[in-house]
Amino acid sequence: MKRKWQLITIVLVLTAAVVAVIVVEFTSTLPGRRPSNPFAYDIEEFRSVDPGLIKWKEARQVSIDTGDPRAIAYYNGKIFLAAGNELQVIGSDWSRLQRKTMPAEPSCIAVADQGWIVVAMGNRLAVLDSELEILAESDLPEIEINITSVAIHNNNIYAADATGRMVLVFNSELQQVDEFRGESGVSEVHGFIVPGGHFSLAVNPENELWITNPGIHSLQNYTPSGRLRRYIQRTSFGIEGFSGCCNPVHFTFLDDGRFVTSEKGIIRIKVMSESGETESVIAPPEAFAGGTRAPAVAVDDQGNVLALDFDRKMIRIFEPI
Amino acid sequence: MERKKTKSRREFLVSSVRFGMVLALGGVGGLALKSATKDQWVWQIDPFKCSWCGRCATHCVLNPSAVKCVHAYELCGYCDLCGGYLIPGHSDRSTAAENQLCPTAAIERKFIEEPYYEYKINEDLCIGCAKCAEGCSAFGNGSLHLQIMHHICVNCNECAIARVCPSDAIIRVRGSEPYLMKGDFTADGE
Amino acid sequence: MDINNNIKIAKRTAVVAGTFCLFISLLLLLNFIQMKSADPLESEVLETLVQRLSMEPGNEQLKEEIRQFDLMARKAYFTSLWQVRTGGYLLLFAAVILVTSLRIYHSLISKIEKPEQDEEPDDFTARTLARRWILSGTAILIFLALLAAFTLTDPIEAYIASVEDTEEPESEVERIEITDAETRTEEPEEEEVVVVEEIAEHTTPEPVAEEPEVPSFPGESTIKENHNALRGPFGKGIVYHNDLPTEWNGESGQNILWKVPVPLHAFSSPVIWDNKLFITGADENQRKVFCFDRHTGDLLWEATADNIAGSPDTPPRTTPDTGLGAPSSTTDGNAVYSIFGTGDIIALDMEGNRIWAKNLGVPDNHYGHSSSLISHEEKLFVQYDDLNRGRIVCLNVLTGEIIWDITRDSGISWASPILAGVNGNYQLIVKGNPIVAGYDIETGRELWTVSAMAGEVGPSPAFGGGLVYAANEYAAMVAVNPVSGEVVWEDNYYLPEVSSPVYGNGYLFIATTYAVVACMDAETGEHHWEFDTEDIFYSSPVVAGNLLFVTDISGNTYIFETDSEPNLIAKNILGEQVYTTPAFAAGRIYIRGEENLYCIGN
Amino acid sequence: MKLIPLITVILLIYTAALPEDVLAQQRFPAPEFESGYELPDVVTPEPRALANEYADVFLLASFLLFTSWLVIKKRSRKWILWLSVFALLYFGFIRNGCICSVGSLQNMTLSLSDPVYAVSYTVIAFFMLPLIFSLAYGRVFCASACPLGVIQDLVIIRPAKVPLWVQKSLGMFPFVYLALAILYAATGTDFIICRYDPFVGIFRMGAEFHLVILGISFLLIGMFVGRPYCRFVCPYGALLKVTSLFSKRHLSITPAQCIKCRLCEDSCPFGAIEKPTPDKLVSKIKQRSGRFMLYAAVIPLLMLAFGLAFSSSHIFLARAHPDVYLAHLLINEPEVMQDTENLDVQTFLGSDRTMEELVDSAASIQATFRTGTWLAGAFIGLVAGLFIISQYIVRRRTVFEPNRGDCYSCGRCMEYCPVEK
Repeated sequence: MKRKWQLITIVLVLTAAVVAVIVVEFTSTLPGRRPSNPFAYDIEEFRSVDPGLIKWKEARQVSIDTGDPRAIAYYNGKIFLAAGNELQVIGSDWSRLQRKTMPAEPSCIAVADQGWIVVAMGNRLAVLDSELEILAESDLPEIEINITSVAIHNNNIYAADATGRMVLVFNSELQQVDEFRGESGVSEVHGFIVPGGHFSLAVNPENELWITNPGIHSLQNYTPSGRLRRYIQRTSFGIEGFSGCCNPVHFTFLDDGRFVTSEKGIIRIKVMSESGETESVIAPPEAFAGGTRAPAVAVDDQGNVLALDFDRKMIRIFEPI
Repeated sequence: MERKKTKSRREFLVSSVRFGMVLALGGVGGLALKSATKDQWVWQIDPFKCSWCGRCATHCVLNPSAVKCVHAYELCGYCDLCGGYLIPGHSDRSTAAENQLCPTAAIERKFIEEPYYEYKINEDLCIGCAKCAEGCSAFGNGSLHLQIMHHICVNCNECAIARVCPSDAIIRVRGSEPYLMKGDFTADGE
Repeated sequence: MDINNNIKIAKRTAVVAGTFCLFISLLLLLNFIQMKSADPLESEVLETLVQRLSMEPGNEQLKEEIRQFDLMARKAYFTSLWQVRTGGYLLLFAAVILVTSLRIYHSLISKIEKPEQDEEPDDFTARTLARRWILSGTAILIFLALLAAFTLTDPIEAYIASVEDTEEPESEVERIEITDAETRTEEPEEEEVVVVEEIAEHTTPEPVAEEPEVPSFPGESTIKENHNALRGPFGKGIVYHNDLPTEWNGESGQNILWKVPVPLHAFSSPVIWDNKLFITGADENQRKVFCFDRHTGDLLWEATADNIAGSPDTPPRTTPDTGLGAPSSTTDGNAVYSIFGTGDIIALDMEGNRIWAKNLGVPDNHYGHSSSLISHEEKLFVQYDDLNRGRIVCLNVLTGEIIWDITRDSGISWASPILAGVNGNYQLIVKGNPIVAGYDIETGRELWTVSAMAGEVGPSPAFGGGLVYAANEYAAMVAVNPVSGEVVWEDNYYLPEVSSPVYGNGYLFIATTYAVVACMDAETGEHHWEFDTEDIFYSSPVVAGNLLFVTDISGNTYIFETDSEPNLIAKNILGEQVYTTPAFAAGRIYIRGEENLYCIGN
Repeated sequence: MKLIPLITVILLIYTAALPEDVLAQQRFPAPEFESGYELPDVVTPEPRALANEYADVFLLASFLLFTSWLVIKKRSRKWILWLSVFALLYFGFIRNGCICSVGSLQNMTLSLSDPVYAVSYTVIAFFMLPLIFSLAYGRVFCASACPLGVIQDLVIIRPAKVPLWVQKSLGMFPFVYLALAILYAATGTDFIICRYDPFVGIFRMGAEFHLVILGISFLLIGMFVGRPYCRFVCPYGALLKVTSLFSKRHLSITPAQCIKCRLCEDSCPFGAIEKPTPDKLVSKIKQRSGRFMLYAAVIPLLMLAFGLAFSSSHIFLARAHPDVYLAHLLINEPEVMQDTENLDVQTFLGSDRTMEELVDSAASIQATFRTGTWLAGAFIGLVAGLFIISQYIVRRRTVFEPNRGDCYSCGRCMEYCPVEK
């Protein structure tokens, strides 16, 4: 009889153990009740920005109701926007003045002082006049070309080819006149390294041609013939520089020649002095929560920064405080 | 006599119930056959949904996990400053332990040529914690990512990681295409 | 003596193995606790050391310390893994020995000792107890369920209610929409027509008023002006044009306005919207959609269905009489939708730009997929039967997303769906083997089904005079009331194999593969007449006004009056083989032959 | 686990395009190396070959066939034992206990309830074969093909006799478990049978801690109570029990005429041997035939009561679904959104899903549960009713024979029968 009760006790205890284990396991794996990540990699500290540095505020968001936005440029009171396979011209009152369907999806736009517009579409280029008439159009000879940025400098068109890691130079008839790979005698400055498919160039108010060398987190100034003149290089995980594969992704200039840079990975837009110091932050990473792509940037006549948010399909306007 | 009668009645009842069950079983099987596939199903991680929560390392029924980091080399920038290899705030870009992000030192860094470095995963050491994948996605191209390695995975009927995955990144895929490697599984285009 | 000895051995083995088991379990438990409490890989010590290093980056001694510690930690981790694995095997081994020796021990002593006999309640008491316990168990279960119900209120309902009350918090950021400079006064549809003509004439890129963002869908009257699907509007085989040419000759060129070679062969039929005519073509290597100016025959654009996710590298095997391009496209004026035998489905805008494309899964079809598309507003219907199951998929025309996807109680077929207006709503009428059924276009719910078909079902259903007609060779011809699902009449004398039946002015017409055109009474099924022709029919007959157009595979088009007598108006020769169904527009007939596309008009 | 979304996602990957930025990034060419370095190949080992899966099915079928022969014709406990050891080694330790027939029940359920979820032919075979054999020859699957059953069978050392009433009343639990397992599988919530499969941790030689504890506890219980999981938990066993009750042929204790020597009486560790019916019992039951009618009439009421009770607790049961739980959590405790350590909440907040979508999904799951719990409740009510009225059914039995529902065809009793020798 004693044995029997012993047995019953053992069985009951074990059964209780089984039930307890199941209940504990079940409740501890409910969503929101699960343990946190033991291997947490805290990149939050790199995402947070000293509020004192944020000297810009977001004033407006303009939603783009047509196709996927792809590129933005600003010239003389007008916004040039590539959306879907269209080129659109948008006036200062946010009315759409003109629109034109391009033969392929535009990838980047540049507008020059004469009012002519250069649109790159992957491996093709087109020159349009202010009425959006196509003046010249080119199929570039090699298919292995991916133009990620164009700029107009001294009446020549400079196109950054991210696949070939070189800058192609065309005249206004779209005949290729030159190309260069950014190699120079300076030992620590390598030719263009484009590890992530983002390669950008722009002309500053002093009419200098600046090109990114994103693999080494550098902004480089070249002569029109492709000779390196000077550069700034800032590699850092923090706000003071650029990090990762391919940054900055896009950049442009404020009227006084300071850089506006846009970065991927930890998405942020910031202002850098000509000597490469981070001066202020236009948009901290929180502004792009959930986004994945570095916004394209342009600067308008009032010195506001227009950021093209690809994920949310809108133009976001940041004003200095 | 009466016994026999009840017995035969009973037998008739039993066999008709049995026949009904056979029919029901056949029906269920037939219905299931309609949506059945020849292929087997295996678990795999959709790298585009992965949020690097670290549960692949802690919740797999195997220890160490069947989830390993893989490297899609064609996406890698071969950078010197690798967000998946170096800890933030590293003192220099060397292979020294104090600079390595990987808790088990499973990433091997190899100099190729100026300025390129190769990063290779040592599968035996990798525990699938996703630290490097998170770093690579935050700072780099996202070429380091997690996959379930099928020579290790026991292909549970219900994947213990999938149950706790916060971003539903673990899905069943056909056994004939068991990997969702970045760089080759989105063969779509314009 | 011997037994006692064995008992002793078994007992001792059991004791040793048991102790060993306990010992290993204890070690494993210790290991587990240790790993839980201090994971060597994520040790805080290492973290603080690294943090210190970032303060004093040059400290070589600190670096050395970190390296040492890191090495130790990893060693500890991998050692513990090894311990768990080895411990597990040892434990298993010991457990096997323990169990075996215990079993032997017990089997030996049970022969000596008599197992103690417990007082058992008798059977009847046991049954009573069991009944009571089951009853109390059920009571407890019900009680627990009710307890759970009463202690837990559904937060979802309350939440949904509260969300409806609260408004979105206003953002500080001003939100703007881009507006168009010109304001529109006219209806977009009419405007579109004007614009197209302008561009055709001048080619000045006038600032064009933009299309509405969500395209408006054409109404019934607009659809009737066009030929938007296989067998015309709604796929019924009835077209709404009266001034059609009745005489032509493809060999002499009489009434042939233009004739262009078909760029890529396929068995799909042309569809028309406004000035555009669409056909598809396909072979092993390419799947294409072609758009022609239907007035001039100029090829306006062509688009290739490639680079589609899920599309097979090698297309499925098909027979030459079906191929990969058998299904016809459909269009709603905003876009043209095409499907191919690979399962690729593609939506192109009227300029040939891809809107979306997807693969519905490679069809398992021994001839090749051939069901044509049809759409209604934002829904695109795909009859997607294959050897695995009968299936209908409804896609969103704007995005290609699946709206509904149903499996039907039928097998493979090659027929195409049609839309029938029943009681003010549209029903999707779909054939299959062995069913004819009507589906609610909103949900895909099966509204009625009649099982009357058999074999390989090719002809599409017809609709007219309030009845649905379905016929198939080796099966039957049925007329079904789509409201009640009742079979009104049934016949099995004239049955088509490929060509679909058509309703016209109270008659039902059938073109067979034994070269007979037959006319029946649509209401009763009474046979009116039959007409022997020279060749067999693949192309489906089409009714326009009081005329019936039907083309045999030699390319001869017979035109009859829709009457109870066989009044042959004309027999026109095209001069090449025709497997497709012609498309009709005001004053024009478009026929896709094996080689050429013809425009016929006076 | 959200099975249904998981599976639809696969289809999406096959059909839909990914965001273009992803593509743009993906397509990017690697650097050109001057040193002639070539990109290494990524090693992606193939999963287990399909042929092996079919071999498993074949093996299972052979096991069942062989066991049936051993049970019915050869009547050898020893052979059954050795066969079962082999089954344990193969299906348990080598194949890691996955997939087994017990778990396949859920795959089948999900495939019937979710048209997008596809099962493989192997799974269907694993589900069907034991049931078919059970209809033909009784629970031969439990005897020597099911690794879960075998491992318990092997550790039986000193089987205690479980009182009849305990066995009868606890015997209802597998049906409750079955109803819950089907409910959760059909709603795409979870595969609870797999989740709490006690022996899989042992088969894999290491698993999560709780699974090991579960397994060891069951084995320890199993030393004194024969096959505790099979008898009081296993939901697939519940199905087998029903099919086996109507099996065509079945193991018999004696090869010929029972001589009522009572030698086999205590041989069964599972209490599955029916003794000759005492006349007293028959007369007592006969007196209470009114009760039988009463309880039979009560069954619909029981079904209704259970259906009502269960469906009123559908929200509680639906909380096992991660979507529902997360929605409830976020509504009831909005402060968790500030908890940066809470991975699930943070991942949800960072994802594309909006709160509305989550709440909608949760609401629709709850609606499914409302119907599901009604059905599950009614089923449990029916089973309870049948269990109760079965207490008033008695068959006049003059010999010792196995209870077809409870017998695992292990063959122990055959050893004791003197008629054999």
